[in-house]
Amino acid sequence: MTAFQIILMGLLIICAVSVSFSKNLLNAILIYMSFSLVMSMLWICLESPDLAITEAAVGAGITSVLFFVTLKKIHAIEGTEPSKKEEPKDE
Amino acid sequence: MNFICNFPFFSILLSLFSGTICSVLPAKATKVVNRMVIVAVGVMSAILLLYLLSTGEPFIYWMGHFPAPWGNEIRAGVLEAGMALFFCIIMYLSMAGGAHKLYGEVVESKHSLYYILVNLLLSSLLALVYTNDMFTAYVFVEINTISACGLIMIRQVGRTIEAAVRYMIMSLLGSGLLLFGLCIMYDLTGHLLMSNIRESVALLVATGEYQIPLIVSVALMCIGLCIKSALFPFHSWLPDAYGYSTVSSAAILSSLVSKGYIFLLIKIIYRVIGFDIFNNTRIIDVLFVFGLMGMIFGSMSAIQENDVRRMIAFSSVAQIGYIYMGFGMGTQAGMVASVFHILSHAATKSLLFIAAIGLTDVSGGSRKLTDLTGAAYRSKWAGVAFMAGSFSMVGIPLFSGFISKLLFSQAAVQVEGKMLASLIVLGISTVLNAIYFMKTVIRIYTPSEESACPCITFKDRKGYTIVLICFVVLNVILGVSSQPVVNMIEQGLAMFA
Amino acid sequence: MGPNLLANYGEAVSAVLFCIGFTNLLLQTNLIKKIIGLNIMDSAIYLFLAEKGYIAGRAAPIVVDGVTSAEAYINPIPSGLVLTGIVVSVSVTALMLSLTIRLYTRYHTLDLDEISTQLKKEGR
Amino acid sequence: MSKKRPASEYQKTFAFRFFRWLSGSKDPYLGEVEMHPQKEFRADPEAALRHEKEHDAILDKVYNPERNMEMKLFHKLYHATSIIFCLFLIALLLVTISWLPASGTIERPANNEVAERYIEKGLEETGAVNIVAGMILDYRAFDTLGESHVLFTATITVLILLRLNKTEKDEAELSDRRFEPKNDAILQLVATFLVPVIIIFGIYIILNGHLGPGGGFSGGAVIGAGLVLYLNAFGFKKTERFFTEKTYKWVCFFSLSFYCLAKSYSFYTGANQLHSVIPKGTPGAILSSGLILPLNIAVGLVVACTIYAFYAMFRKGGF
Repeated sequence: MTAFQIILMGLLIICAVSVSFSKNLLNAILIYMSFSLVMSMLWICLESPDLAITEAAVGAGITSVLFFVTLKKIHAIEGTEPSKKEEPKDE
Repeated sequence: MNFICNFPFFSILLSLFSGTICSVLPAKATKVVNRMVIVAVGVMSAILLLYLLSTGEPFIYWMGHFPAPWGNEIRAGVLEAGMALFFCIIMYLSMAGGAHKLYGEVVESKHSLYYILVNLLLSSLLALVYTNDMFTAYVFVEINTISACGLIMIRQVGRTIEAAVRYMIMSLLGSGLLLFGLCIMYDLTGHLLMSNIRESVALLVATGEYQIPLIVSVALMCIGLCIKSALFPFHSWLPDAYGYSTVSSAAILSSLVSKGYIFLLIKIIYRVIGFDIFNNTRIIDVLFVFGLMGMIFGSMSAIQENDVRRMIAFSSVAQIGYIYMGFGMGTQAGMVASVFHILSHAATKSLLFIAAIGLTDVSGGSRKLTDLTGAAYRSKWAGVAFMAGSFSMVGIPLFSGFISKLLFSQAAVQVEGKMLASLIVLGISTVLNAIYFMKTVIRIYTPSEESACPCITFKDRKGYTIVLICFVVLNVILGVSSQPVVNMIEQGLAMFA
Repeated sequence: MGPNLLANYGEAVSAVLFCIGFTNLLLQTNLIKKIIGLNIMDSAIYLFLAEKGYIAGRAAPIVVDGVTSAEAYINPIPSGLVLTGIVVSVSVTALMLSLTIRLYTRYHTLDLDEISTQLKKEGR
Repeated sequence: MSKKRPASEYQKTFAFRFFRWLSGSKDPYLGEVEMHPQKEFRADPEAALRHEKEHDAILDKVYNPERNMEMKLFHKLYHATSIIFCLFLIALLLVTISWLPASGTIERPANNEVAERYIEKGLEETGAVNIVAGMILDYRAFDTLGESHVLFTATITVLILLRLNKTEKDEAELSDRRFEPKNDAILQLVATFLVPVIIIFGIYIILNGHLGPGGGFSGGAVIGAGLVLYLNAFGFKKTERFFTEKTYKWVCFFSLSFYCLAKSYSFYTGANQLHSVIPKGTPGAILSSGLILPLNIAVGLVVACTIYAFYAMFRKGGF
């Protein structure tokens, strides 16, 4: 059991480091999704199923969906044309 | 179990519940509900304070059916009730003072959202004041952070959103470190309630095991709370956050939000670790040095500022340096001086913010100091209030600033190692304060003819002027009859452990 | 160096993750990367807290066929605290992302330093 | 006694000249300093334009990160100190962790009488089979009350930021409505089968919060995810039939106020040692463990509506 936990924790560190060095935003978010999936697996190994369900539903589900919507709104994903909308200058 | 003992629980639940109710009420009603809730909580805290002064010892209030280490609990003493009452007074006056500007700067549909955030901020402040459980304190610190961020960005101008982002990043760093320190403390003691943690910490210090994790956990918690209350090296987010937000949120943020975190730090010093154990760790010297540097560099950058509200924001960095210098002295008198300075700074700072907005209204809305010349002639009451606030900041007798500087010097004299440093820096920072505050007072009182701006008299803005008068009166009361307040603080700190 | 660093390998990994998230939050210029760093930092703290409650060889704290002796289950307090913490991280992430959208529509960049230079230029 | 002197003689005395200079009425430089007459200033347009261009050029040069030495130096310094600070933090934390009690062992301060009572008396005192749910919603209910208000505060702040008022809303709606519904058959087919299953699974997690793992937060998140999938597949028009801003406002209001009132009832009765009339029920049955089931339903509704509101706010700035 501890070997499996050590592998999962190794995966966590690899995901965290690769997120900080990835150039493309989309890759960063996909790696972050895998990070939180590995984290929910780790919760199961630590005998707390409550956290596993919540982390899976909230970490991989909602946070990543919000990240993707933000990227769409920020036109970071290719193919979505940036609409130039100038807000009035503030003071 | 006297009925009055329910008041802390009632005030927290009332402000939380009013936040929920305001989400469905129309805009006009939310303003009334907000004012009523603040008044109701203020009255309850006043009655509780009188009751506690009469009985003389704090009481524990179980939150649920189970006793201390299992269930949650609130603990109310003289200091907590006094702080809650003072916070309600300041919040009511700040909301009333900034109300007229709220209509100018905030979109009509978002007023009710603003009042919901103010209610939730009040409930988190009350919970921070009353709670006796560390993780509840962390949850309400999060509510405090998010609603304060909402208060900063309510004005929807490019600058406020950038200020809100910087504020959030620094605050989340702070609460991350606070939670990390909390987890280590939980691992060492097995409890989450403050009084039980103190017994286990005393046991640990006596047996001498886990010394390093104990000191690191206390250090992490202190650094986290210092970042959140904008002590000197971590204050980069403060001038933008206070400088560009609407008036009432600037007043509330500068006087109440950072004080909530400082009050939690006082709780950690007294109730989680114990006053004497905290003195033996070298952390108080670090706080002392950071406080001294904050006092000098905060005032220095305020002198270079030419935007009147950013100048006042930088001066609150210096005042927070005063408070941490008081903690750093490590004596009871130092703590009493710091707690009194929390009260006097809260009263003076919101007075200055609200008076400054009166001056900028009459000088064409520009906040540059050069345009403010003669503003005091155009709006007399704001000029008088700003002068009173500056005198209190500089420490001229009859105002509360003088009393806190007096208490700080009295406390400094008793500490033989740190006396010289604190007295010298106290003098230097008073001179620096005098430079930039008197410069502004002189500027608003130099007559200038050619400005075509309107003159605002008492009749134009009755509510605003009454609020200014109340603030000046509050300041003078704190300055003149400060002895009962100091006795109350000493009594509160004595029963605080 | 204390005796049980290797015994606490879980906490050591969470400390390393905490510092990676901390570095991302401080060093990354892109706002989205900062928010991901923030999430990594929070998950690391919750891993650190959950490791506290784990006791080898005991089952999850759900009472199975009436056995309520303390030796059968792990310590339930940390999982309760982490459950609260996860929801705090979600709400903070949603807030930071909406701030990022508003900043992008206003300044068309995600880089905080660029935004502050634009602000300084505008500030004239 | 000094006799009065005539005005002309007094004007020559030193005292008169000093006080006149002090009151500033006589300018000492007037007439002494050689000044040629001032030219009347006529602003010619192109000079002003040139000044403007120079001003912008200077500004760009000053704020251009590549050429501005001070900014570059600051960035290097900032990165260097941050990396050093983080390495120091890693070392500090690893040293503290090495001194902490070994994880997974039994004799550690955390396994004290607090945890034992939660496990041993948890079932009979709260009636919840899932001890963690019992602990969250009954022993330490004040944290979870604060918790759902953290979520509520975050929703309010997102509303402040992203909700478009009437004029902008129509324009933004147009831009988003143009893309929907994309009517791609695969997503709609998958959604018709998947969404009901997800929602039933979410309801199962909420209702069995006190019996098995899960509870209000995770069940609400699952239902929220199901609603988001439905919105993506069938577009805003379909979802606005049953989920508008009004339903969101009232659902959040009722569940949060029920949560507040139920918990304040149990706090009040607990603090004043009154007997609370809520039955504990037989452990293991659905309708057992007193308030925990209705509280789980309330929290589940709040979390589901909040997550759907976040998504709708981010996507369209409104409902």
